[in-house]
Amino acid sequence: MANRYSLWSLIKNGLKHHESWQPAWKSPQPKKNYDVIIVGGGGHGLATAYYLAKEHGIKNVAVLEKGYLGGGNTARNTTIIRSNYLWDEAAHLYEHGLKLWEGLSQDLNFNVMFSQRGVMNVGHTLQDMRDIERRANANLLNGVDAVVMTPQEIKDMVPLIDISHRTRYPIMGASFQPRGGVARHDAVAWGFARGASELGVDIIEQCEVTGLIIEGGRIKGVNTSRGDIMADRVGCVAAGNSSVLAKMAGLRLPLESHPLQAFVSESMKPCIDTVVMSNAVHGYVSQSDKGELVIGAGIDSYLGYGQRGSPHVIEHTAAAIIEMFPSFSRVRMNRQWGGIVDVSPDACPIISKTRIKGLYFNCGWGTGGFKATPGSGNVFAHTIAHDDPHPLNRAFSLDRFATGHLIDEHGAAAVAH
Amino acid sequence: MSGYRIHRPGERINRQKPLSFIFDNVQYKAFSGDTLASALLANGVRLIGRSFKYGRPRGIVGFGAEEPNALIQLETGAHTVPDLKATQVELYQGLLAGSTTGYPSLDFDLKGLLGKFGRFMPPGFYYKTFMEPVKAWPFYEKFIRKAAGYGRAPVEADPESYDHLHHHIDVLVVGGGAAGLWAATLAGRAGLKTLLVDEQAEMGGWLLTERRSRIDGLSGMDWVGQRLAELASLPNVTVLPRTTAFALHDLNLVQAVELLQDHLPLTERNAALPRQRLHKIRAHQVILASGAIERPLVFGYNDVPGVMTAAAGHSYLNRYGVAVGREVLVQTQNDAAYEAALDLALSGVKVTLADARQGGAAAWRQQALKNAGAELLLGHGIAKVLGDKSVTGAQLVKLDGRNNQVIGSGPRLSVDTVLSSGGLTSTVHLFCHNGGRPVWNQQQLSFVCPDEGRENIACVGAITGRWELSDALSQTHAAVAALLLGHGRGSSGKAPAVAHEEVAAPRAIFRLPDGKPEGHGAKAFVDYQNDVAAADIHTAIRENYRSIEHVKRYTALGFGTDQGKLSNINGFAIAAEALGKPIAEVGTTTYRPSYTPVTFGALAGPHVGETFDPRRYTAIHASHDARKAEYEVVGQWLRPWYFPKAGEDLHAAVNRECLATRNSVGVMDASTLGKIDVKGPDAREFLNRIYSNAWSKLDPGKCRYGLMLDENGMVMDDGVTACLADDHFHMTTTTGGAARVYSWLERWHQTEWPELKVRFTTTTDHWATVAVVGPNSRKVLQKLCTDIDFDKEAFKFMDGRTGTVAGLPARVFRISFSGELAYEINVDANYGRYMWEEVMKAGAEFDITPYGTETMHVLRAEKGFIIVGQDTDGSMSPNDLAMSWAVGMKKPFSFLGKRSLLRSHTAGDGRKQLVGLLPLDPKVVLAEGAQILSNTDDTVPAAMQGHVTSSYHSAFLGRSIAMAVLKDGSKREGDTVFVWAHGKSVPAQVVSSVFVDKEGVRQHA
Amino acid sequence: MPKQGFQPFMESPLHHFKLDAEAQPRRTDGRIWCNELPHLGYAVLRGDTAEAGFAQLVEQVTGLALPLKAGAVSQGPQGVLMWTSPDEWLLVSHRQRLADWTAQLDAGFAEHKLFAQTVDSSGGLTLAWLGGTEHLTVLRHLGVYDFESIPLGHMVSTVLGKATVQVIRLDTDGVFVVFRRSFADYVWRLLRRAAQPYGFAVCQLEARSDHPLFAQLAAPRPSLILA
Amino acid sequence: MLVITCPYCQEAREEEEFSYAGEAYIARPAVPEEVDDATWGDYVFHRKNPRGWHWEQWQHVAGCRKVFAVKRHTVSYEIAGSWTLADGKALYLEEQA
Ligand SMILES: Cc1cc2nc3c(=O)[nH]c(=O)nc-3n(C[C@H](O)[C@H](O)[C@H](O)COP(=O)(O)OP(=O)(O)OC[C@H]3O[C@@H](n4cnc5c(N)ncnc54)[C@H](O)[C@@H]3O)c2cc1C
Ligand SMILES: NC(=O)c1ccc[n+]([C@@H]2O[C@H](COP(=O)([O-])OP(=O)(O)OC[C@H]3O[C@@H](n4cnc5c(N)ncnc54)[C@H](O)[C@@H]3O)[C@@H](O)[C@H]2O)c1
Ligand SMILES: Cc1cc2nc3c(=O)[nH]c(=O)nc-3n(C[C@H](O)[C@H](O)[C@H](O)COP(=O)(O)O)c2cc1C
Ligand SMILES: [Zn+2]
Repeated sequence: MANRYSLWSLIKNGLKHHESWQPAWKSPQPKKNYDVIIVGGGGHGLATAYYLAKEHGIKNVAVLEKGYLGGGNTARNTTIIRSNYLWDEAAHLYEHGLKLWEGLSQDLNFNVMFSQRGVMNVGHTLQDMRDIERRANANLLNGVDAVVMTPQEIKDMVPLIDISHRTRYPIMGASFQPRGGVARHDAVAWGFARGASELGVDIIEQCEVTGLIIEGGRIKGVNTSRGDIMADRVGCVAAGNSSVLAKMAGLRLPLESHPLQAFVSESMKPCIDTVVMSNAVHGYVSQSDKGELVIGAGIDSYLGYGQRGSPHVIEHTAAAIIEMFPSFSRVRMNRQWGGIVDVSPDACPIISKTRIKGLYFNCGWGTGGFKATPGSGNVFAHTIAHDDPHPLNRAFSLDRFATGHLIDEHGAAAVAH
Repeated sequence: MSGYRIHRPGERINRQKPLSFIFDNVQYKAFSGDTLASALLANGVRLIGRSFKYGRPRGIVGFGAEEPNALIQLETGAHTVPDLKATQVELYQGLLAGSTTGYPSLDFDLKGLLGKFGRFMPPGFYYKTFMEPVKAWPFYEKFIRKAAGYGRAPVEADPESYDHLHHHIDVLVVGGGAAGLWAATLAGRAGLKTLLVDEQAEMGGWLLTERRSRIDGLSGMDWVGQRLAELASLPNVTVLPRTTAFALHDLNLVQAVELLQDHLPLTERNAALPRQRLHKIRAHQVILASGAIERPLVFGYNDVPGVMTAAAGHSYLNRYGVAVGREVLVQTQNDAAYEAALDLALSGVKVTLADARQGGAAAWRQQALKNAGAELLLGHGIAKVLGDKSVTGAQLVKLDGRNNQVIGSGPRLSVDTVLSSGGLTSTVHLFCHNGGRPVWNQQQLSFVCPDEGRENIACVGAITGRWELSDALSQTHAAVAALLLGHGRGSSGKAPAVAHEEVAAPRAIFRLPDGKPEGHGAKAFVDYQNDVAAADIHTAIRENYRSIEHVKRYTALGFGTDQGKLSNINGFAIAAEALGKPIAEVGTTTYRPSYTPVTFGALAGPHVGETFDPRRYTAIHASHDARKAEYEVVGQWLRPWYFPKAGEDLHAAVNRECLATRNSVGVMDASTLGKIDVKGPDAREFLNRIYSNAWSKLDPGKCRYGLMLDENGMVMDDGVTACLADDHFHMTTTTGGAARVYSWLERWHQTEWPELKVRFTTTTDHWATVAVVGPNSRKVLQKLCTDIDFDKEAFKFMDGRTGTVAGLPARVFRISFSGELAYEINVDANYGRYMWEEVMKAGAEFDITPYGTETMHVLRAEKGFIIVGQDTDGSMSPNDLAMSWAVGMKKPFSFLGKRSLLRSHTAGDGRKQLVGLLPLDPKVVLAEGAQILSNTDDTVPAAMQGHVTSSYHSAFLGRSIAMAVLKDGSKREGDTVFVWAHGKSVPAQVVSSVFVDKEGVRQHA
Repeated sequence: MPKQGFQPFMESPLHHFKLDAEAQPRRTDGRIWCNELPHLGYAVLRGDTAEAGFAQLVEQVTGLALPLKAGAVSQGPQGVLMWTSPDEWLLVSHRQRLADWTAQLDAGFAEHKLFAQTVDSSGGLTLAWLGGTEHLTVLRHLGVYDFESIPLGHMVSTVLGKATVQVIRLDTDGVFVVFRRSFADYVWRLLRRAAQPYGFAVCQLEARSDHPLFAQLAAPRPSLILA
Repeated sequence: MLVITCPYCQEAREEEEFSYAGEAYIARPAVPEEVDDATWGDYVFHRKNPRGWHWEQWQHVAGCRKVFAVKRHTVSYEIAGSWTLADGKALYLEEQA
């Protein structure tokens, strides 16, 4: 790598007043023709391009991003990473992603600050505990780490949590995935962009795809705000905007785009060392390396492409956090924001070919796709390169909505993450 | 020690009310009316914190919401609050505060030592290192985390309360400066329901600081007094100080938080009152008068304690009677800072003013300053500040008049304080919260709100870039008059008269040059809180983080608890320069709530503790309490889980309850089941469509179990529905599904089949339901009821009757969720507990035993009955549950979910089906949630066959039983499978899921 | 205290707060005064206003004109009839009278073959009165609706916290809040919490023969109703 | 937070009184057994999900419990109007034509 990062590079550049750093990624003018176009410069799109170049030798690739790189949901998620999904297909897909996370900083030579501080899902009812047991056992048999914890063990790990019976929904236990954790969201996009760019991928920002050029049932290219760009394979990785792209191809997707909100507190000294999530009281929280509590809300009920939601959703989330952490009542919210999540009927992604030859979609990650970023890009690259799904994403094709072979993760994913 | 008290006419502190407070274990004196910041400065305290990245000494920079450095911890124990800005903390007697940074001490900080290597910590340095060796990251991270963060989270539950208040008003005015006060006056006079909020303890805004202007011939604060008196006299106007509008949402919904008691000593707070109140204001019209905030200039070592904004120095002097130094250098590029310099000079402070402009301010200002004894250096800028923990001097350079360049060296001044002013930045935040965009104004050098505002949002005063009071007020008057006209109301009065003063244009300079390439000279800070220096922005752009959002995210510019109130414009300007683009094209980052941080407590308001979520109780609850029930949370309900007798645990109690019920009679409160009255000539047809089974032939007086599917063909609810009359049904649903089903019925009826004449009314709360279960249940009922024939032929299983039980009108259904002879008695819930107690009395001779949900679960599992949500998970079709008998595939109308059952996968093989399991060792109770394997030697990833959904010890059978879903389960009866949980596997045999009374003799008894 | 023995006793949804023990004569101070009107009769009335004879029958039986406008309330000394939806009304009266009415109504509906019905909800609902100068402010603490805008003689169906309630405003003295039995504990706690800054007191409620709702508290106390 | 006018209560009310009830005027196949799996799947799962104007249903759960149609913009959240399902359908069909 021309511009390798290390402690030595920091010292060397420091001595040169940081004037010799190279661009992390290049911003070339778009070419007329590419082998593959990836629409959407979020984490998933960039990862797809990176693995196309790295693992499939397809380097004549463009990533087209309508705004700034990583400015979609990648910029606005609560960064929870875990693979403890219930159903085999989902567990294997997310575990594939988690394994990639485990070597990602080194692979990309970009520290994405993947922090395996563990993810805890607390249960408040007998049924929650049954579900926790079921999921933990399924995880263990799928090779995914899982522990079931008692309230006292929870308290030992998260001293500020209230396990008393004063609360409306007393905590009965939790599942815990030690290998889960959080990462620095922006760094993931930048790291993949840098890696892909290094391998020859063209990363083109401020380039909105406004139409898909289709002839005789085959994709030929795309219309963009910067002119037409041709390619006979196009992968759409546009998260909340996937339905808009599908419409350009005359397709409908089983997706609804909803606002999903999050907020952060002011920065504080370390006070929780893991990720705590609760389905029943509907809130989740972790603390970033910078010290702010990162808190996610539930989705707003209505469709929304506005990157903003309704304030009562945030108020409810604050109440949920206080229900679990009564002392956080005096902590303050510094900033709130929203994203657009593409929710699928079974809370599982769609990684699929379409009836238009050469047109692929990777979407439907909804409230929980950040954790899949490397895994998703990896299998999607395979799907595009071979025009055939990777074994890990075969079950996530569009045809499941016709056959009825849904992979219903709703139970395991009732709150957004 | 630099700051000191100095008497100022019109100061806002009360010298008659001295106070004392403690900061970092030292006691200091102050006055009522001080903020913590003014009091610290008055006591000469400068070093307040250490910077985020480099641990550099930091002091107070601002005087209000904009403060980036002085983040303190207030109070201790349960009352502690992290990260308050000292500039916004009103002082009270006995206040206890401390710094939040500095390890081991504020004075000697380890990070400060590390920070000396700051040149090796460019923006994003952590992305570039700490990668090797892989295993060391957790170790590095621990230090990174420790080094970050300001205050400490409280560890005790919050002892104070919060509430919400909703407003529906005509006009909300945000900001009580000159512009806001005048806007509120006009709206109030026009008779509009008006609310004026200001974050500060006192109204007046900049007039609290500025003393020279005369408005309508009055001094600024006299005019403010006049306004407040008038507003107080108008019944349609409410004025709320200490109230920050922190978010503006769609359709003018503004959230504002009022600090009701934070300014009071802890001992004087009224426990009956909330600490803070969240106002949720729907205003037809919002008038934003949130003013402007002065930004500093960016120059070398501009972060040494003692460097502040000119507006801060000015405010401390005039509002709090605190001179921030004895020898003060004021650096400016505009006229306004001359006012600060002038007032300081007039107060006896030695003042030097350096103006980046060659020509300086309007002539009259220069003259006034000179007359006051100050020294004036035109065409000068600070190259760097001298001093370490406090300013000791400054090195100046001569500036080129046009280009941002150094043309010669300047004097080295010995001063103890540096004030700087880079012009004003309009407070546009709320305007932009839901999509509004500020516009760059090159004359005023600020992003401002457009004069025309937005739909139903008017912008007045400094928020529009009107820096001169006369302009601000005349613009306010015109804008509000136009708005009132739009409401069909005239405005009364003329615009307040303020003399217009001549002003020289400010210079478009943000970063003062020091003659060296960026990055080579002294660090010049843009964002103090996140230690973002001017060079960092250049580095980011060099690395292709060119979008302003990338600059923000890569450097953390504006990411702090001040949200870049001082730093953003400077950062954008420096980025613009590095990009070679005009600032207007670079644009701003996105403004988001909160304007200033707001407590989670205020957001949650009353929805915490016992009112976090409704606790729903049945009418019989007091009886359960009296019998010492343990409760289970089911949805929002509290249901008795089991009724332990002295010394019993769950299992002992449940065994006893089960046996009592199977052998004699038990009683359960079933009131939480959803109940819906379904009536109309088309009720039957409707039920046919909504349930999977058939309803056409159910006679009045009969009950039937029904399954409800979603359109995906999966079971979503179940329950027994009784036919009361040909057109009238009493439907029951699961406890948790009641609201969903009720809505489901309404939606299908209204959207899809409005032609069907049927209506639904929820009666869940109306009926209290007592289930009397067991072989002796008939006898109990017979004792209580004379007008219903309980003979087994007259009142059969799945029959329903209305009659009188214990003297009360009742609906009695002979239905059974246990496989026993059983009746459910429904009475008006006001009589629910009476009925329960009558049943208990009548059953006493049979040792009638109350039981809870756990026993209910065991009894129904013994009989193989499912519980939706426990044995199903949204992926089970009726066939999967071995309940195809409840699917009327031949019904004429294609009921909900039917078509989905025919899809290739749903109808195919290999699905999981409900079965019974008997552990080979009858003493072993399988774990619920255990997974099922076909072989013991399966390796990971193992081929899971299904899982255990329900599992109990059956006291009646004297062994364990379980229900499970198993791949192709219906074909595997007799197989042995291995039930796996947490590494241990237990063999079990696949059996039918009916364990007790397969023939149904008991329930038909 | 509930009477034991053979006499059936009734318990209203708020009985566990033992409000009677706390109740005091109402004073005119700044406080919020509140109490439950227990054991009233409630029926949901459903019907189609387009069907000839429906409105007439209702008025004939109850003496209350069927309100046709959203939120309108018909009042008489025998009770109130409120619009809650275009085909739905809530009838509140003395329990015994309500039982008589609904029996007559249902018989009438059957006789005239009307697509109409009554559903007894007496066990499922309760009603609290909330008075004092700041009584609307208390509601403003809890609900999003613009309570001050409710015209006298109207009601609104809305939310307080997470509970659906109906707020009936007949005069400026106070409001009546109708809520479901299983949410009663929650609603009462919320009201008490919101009223706390103003002072909260439970007042004795007396039957007032001229009042559409207070009149319903009059003797005979609800006795056994045989339907 | 949205403000929605209920055509039955004839008043603008806050979002908290309503529950969102999905895309409006999705046609259920008249004879489901006669359509293929793909068509049925399309009806059950696939949605327009437009970025722009959207015809959707809301139920006034805390009020009159009626379901009605709303035409709302999914980016600006502006509401063009709300109608009873029947009234809205005529407009909707006119627009689609
Ligand atoms: C508040 C919130 C919290 C979340 N929390 C978590 C969490 O804790 N854990 C987790 O795993 N997931 C979480 N998620 C979900 C996660 O963020 C997403 O699933 C994931 O980031 C999706 O990544 P992406 O790269 O597909 O999408 P994005 O990052 O949204 O990228 C899509 C890109 O496509 C671009 N685009 C769209 N249309 C066009 C077009 N026509 N032309 C060109 N470009 C286009 C967009 O601008 C965007 O940059 C959360 C989401 C939100 C909103
Ligand atoms: N030199 C300076 O530093 C300075 C600063 C501000 C205003 N001024 C001048 O003062 C004159 C009057 O200006 P104005 O009335 O437009 O502004 P102002 O600054 O005097 O008043 C604005 C008020 O709004 C309050 N505020 C801001 N955001 C708020 C929020 N979100 N919620 C509640 N309160 C909030 C502020 O605390 C302040 O009291 C103008 O001439 C202006 O140029 C000068
Ligand atoms: C994990 C995470 C942590 C964040 N922490 C902060 C923070 O400490 N300070 C801050 O101002 N914003 C923080 N943000 C929010 C961003 O500033 C921003 O609001 C978000 O990325 C959405 O972008 P937008 O507001 O520009 O639309 C954080 C965002 C994420 C996803
Ligand atoms: Zn309505």
